[in-house]
Amino acid sequence: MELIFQSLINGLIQGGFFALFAVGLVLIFGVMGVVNFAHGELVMVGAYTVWLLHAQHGLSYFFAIGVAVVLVTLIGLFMERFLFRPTQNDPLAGLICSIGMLFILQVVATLVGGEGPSKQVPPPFHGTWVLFEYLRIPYQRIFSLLISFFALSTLWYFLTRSKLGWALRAVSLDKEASALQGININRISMIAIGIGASLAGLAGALMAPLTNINPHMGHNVIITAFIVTIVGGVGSLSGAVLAAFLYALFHTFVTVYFGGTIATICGLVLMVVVLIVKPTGIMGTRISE
Amino acid sequence: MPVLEIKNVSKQFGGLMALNNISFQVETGEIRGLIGPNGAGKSTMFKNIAGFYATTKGEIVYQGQNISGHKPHAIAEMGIVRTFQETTLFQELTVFENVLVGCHIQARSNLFSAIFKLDKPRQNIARDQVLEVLEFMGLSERQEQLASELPLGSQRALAMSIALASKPKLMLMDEPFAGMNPEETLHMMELTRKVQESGMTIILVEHDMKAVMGLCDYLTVLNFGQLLAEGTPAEIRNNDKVIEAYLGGSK
Amino acid sequence: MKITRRKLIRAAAAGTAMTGTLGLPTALFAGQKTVKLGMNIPMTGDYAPWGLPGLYGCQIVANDLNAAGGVKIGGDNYKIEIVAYDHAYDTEKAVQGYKKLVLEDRVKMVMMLGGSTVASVLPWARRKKMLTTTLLPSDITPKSDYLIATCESHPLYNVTGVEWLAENHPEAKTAVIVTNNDAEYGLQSAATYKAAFEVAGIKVVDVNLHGFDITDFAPIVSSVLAKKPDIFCMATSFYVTPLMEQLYHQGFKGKIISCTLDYYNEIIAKTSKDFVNGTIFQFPDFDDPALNQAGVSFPNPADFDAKFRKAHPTDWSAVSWEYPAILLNWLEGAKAAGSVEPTAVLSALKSNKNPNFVFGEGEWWGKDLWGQDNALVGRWPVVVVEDGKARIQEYRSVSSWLDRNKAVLIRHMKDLGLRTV
Amino acid sequence: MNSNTQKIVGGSLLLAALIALPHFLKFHHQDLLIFLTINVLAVSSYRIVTLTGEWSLIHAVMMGVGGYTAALLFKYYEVGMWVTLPMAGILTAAVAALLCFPLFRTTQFYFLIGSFAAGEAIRLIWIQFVFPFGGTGGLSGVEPPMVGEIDFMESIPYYYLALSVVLLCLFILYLIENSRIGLTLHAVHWKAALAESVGVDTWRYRSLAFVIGSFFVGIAGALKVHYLGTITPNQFGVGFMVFILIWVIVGGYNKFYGPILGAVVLTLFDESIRGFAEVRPAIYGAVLILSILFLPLGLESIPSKFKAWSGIGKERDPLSLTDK
Repeated sequence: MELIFQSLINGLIQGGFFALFAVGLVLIFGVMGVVNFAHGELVMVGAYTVWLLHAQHGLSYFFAIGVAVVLVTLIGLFMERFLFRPTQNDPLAGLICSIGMLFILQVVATLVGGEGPSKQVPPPFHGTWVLFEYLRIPYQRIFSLLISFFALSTLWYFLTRSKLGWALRAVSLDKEASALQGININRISMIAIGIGASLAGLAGALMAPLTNINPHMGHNVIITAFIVTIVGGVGSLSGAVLAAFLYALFHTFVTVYFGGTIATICGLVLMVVVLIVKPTGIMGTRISE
Repeated sequence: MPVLEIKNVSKQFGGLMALNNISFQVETGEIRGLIGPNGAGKSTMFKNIAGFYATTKGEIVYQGQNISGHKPHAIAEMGIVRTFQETTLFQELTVFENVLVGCHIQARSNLFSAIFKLDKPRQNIARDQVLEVLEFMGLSERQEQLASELPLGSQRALAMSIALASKPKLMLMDEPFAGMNPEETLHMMELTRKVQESGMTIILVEHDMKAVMGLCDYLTVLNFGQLLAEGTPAEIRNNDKVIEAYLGGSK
Repeated sequence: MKITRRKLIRAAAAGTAMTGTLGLPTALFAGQKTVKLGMNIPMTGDYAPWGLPGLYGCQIVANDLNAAGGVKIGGDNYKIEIVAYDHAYDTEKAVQGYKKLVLEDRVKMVMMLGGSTVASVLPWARRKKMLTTTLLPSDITPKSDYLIATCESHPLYNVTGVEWLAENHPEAKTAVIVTNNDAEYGLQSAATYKAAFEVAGIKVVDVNLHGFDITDFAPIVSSVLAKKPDIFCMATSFYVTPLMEQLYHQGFKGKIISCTLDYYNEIIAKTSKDFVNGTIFQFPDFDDPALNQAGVSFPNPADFDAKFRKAHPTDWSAVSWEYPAILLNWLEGAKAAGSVEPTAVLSALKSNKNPNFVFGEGEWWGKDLWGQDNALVGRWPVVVVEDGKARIQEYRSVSSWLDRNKAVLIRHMKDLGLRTV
Repeated sequence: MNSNTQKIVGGSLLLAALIALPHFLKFHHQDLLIFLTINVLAVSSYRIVTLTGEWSLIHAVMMGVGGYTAALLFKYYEVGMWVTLPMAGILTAAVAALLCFPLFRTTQFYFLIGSFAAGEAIRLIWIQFVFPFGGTGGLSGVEPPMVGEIDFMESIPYYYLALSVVLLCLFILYLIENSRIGLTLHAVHWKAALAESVGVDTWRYRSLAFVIGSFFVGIAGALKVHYLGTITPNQFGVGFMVFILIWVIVGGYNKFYGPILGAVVLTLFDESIRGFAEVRPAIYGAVLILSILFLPLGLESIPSKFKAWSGIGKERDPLSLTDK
């Protein structure tokens, strides 16, 4: 029983991270039609920034988070302007460019951090909130969960309540019709990747004190993000958030009872099944060609 | 005996009824025009017949066999072939190769014979057939040109050649005259008639009323997914309901 | 620091010889011969932490030996040259690197990390009669005549920690084991721990084998702690830090035992000194006074430790001294053989029934488990963190444990599907 | 001059060069040559999959399926390379055929992601099930054959063996591409709906291309494992898949020899920047991006670009069906 509660909490916290980076991936794909393979590396850059500024140079954790978000956003904007925009008529070219970017970001991380072991960031929030003897949540995780909720609600508010958010959703539904209505597609693409990248940077910054930081950490992130995206529905942001939490809980429980690799295999198989049975995902409505 | 019978066919997209309980028959050897204002459901009807859409309700009976729900390639094998609304060709291939692809049903081969070239006799027959079709459609001189380099009129002729190469019994032509100048239209009408004379049944969707009236033996008029009227061009021209629909629809 | 390191890698990867003679007049070495020793190791990628620090360590040892005028082998004076090839833990590159070192650079020994990269060069070791070393004795097969494991007895040394734990904390009766599920590192270690616990009368209540795709250890730790164990055992060296962190957060109060506790200062920073204190593992710091005891064959460990940390402040790990220890073993064999030729060195090493092991006298072992007595085992230190510093508690004999309990070990190896003879 | 004679002379010269090549190389470069030869088969077989316009991300894993098949057959049934080689192809093709049912219900982006997921799942199965796949450490002890006096463990004999197998496979792939089937595959790529309207079963042809590609990459996997002696799941991960993609795209995927050109040039390039150790992937990444942005048709398009620029005249490579 305690184990179930503890796993529930663990799953929810994971879900927050999953949602942060999956939403970004969905947004970028929805608006620009590009599968950003370097999305995991954006998370990695966020984590490295916190390691470098906070753990190595002793700057404030909050300041480091801010820099991570800004830096990753800038990288995202760079990718949009110089990689995805010139190749916008060929989704495959965009994907390949993002793979190229992935290599470059990994090497930059290696150069910054060296070839040594995985980097560690001491948690800024020490201590654990003990509910019962076997139900404990480290303050660091509570902080991360709160921030992810806050970021996701802000995004939701922006998308549903602002004119720009409306335009963004319009573009992801129908690019051509939106262009005809006078929406500046390039500007919307910039905003989409800006939001997507900043969320990825935030996810990385929040994960930094909780995980092994190394140049290759993006690999697991992107697999998770793909699964969440497909299960949630490629065009659907709310689907992605829902799928992120569901998948996190699923993965946590399968990990507890059957082991981590089995959990990932199950996730991948689940994804293939969803692709076949309902390619639009659990919440998606768009009909694929 | 009718070659094609549409029996109470309906097609629904979400809440929208694109075709509502439509029935008509097409006789062997005729040129049938399928007309109606924008959004009447003509193209949807075509896609249903050719298997690109699955019918929601009703039957499409071809030569006595219900074909609704079959895949497009299976329907093509039975002898129904369609051309596309916009010029749809293999732009990257030459005229000759385009038509060669059209011979798929007769000339396809399996892996083994493809590797060991056992299908050579069959491929040679296909080649001859391609030359024949090109000759027939007046494209012989252009056979080495890339499809994308052809003028519009020849591109339409090529689209028809691809369809012809599969030796269909029934050809569905989706707006074959769209965007053509009067001269090209006339040439295309001639070709269409020539194809009909070779024993083919043709159904065409077209907006160019002049061409439709001049070419078709019989017309079926759709409006808002409903069957509005049927008759010879002369009858349709004087049908009040049709006139009203056209005036109301397109002003 | 970073720049020098990068230059080093570049130089090493380009196959440039790196010797300790830099800055010394070459005339001093007139008439001196050079013996090349190869390192075919990962210097980039995920596995670099198990290769690169070893290269640094060997360079320090070779520099010292060369600076002292070289080494005398069979009447000749040799200087030692380390030639390194980066295989990035890729089997294709490992084969290429091996051939380059053996056939082109003409090295007299190839030091490797272990696992699949060693397996892929074994046929060539046999064919070219090339002395090859590994840090994983489990790479030894009945046919691997030229492969020896003279330093790290992974995972056999784990038994000493468990023995010590059982003697000093008899109240701890149950244990859980967590490790990554690979046959090269994790499973070997898990089987050894299971055997050691069984012999010590400690009940293993859960074994959790996880993959390399884990990003969050919270669920794993929750699931094993639900069994309420007295001992938490980490048989892996890959994920010690995040596991320790989770143990800390989930309030584990029992004993912790692990193969390695590399970079334990970072773990203390993530948790607390009090929490890490008392953790039992197997790899001493080399400034540990207990290493100056009689019997330890590594020359002047404290000096080595200081030199290493000065040149590479953040890179000290278990392998920092293991590759150098192998180099020193080789030197002993070469001196005994009076030759640097691989076969001569090998037979000199093997014919010595009790050669010097890094922590004292050792014996050749392995036939019962892997088919050949090509692993050197001896006594091994039990290390415990005291007041935030790793300190050797005592040395215990791996060989005597094996003499008594090898049947148990073999059974547990078989249980986990591992190769035995 | 007769173009056929030209082809024969050119081909013979190339063959002679390929045969002579290893004798001029250092030992470890001979190994590189063997791996390159095998990788050429990997990219060429990938090309046939992409002919229908579907980019799969499972090709590297399919190579692993071939490799594991050969290794398992060798280890557990003690059959030699002459059996494992064709069996690797057949079994990989069979696995591919099974995967067609789910995967080809999707196209484009969905297929890309679906194939990626299926591939990762297979790879994780190799990792998870230590018996029989050996886990992360994989399998070892697979040997090349001995034929009389010829010892295929040595690089040069094995190179000739691999070269013969690869050339034979390339020849078959070339025949397929230039047959009726190849034409249909092109047609499916360019206008699937039009192809369907004249009776082409696009699902069947997409699957066919995938199965053929998998067959040949399975053989490539077996060739690799017999030379290396070991096989691990990580050899066939996303990393290697990305390399295949890079080779194909940088080489150019519009012509048969484009991917081969890409593999050869980039392997040479990679070896030449070995000295840069850890920054190598970044150089690779930059080359990839630059080639997408400035040379979208790949290296193979350089000659025709040059010709167009120098005014020799426009050139198009006609499908050989119209040659006669």
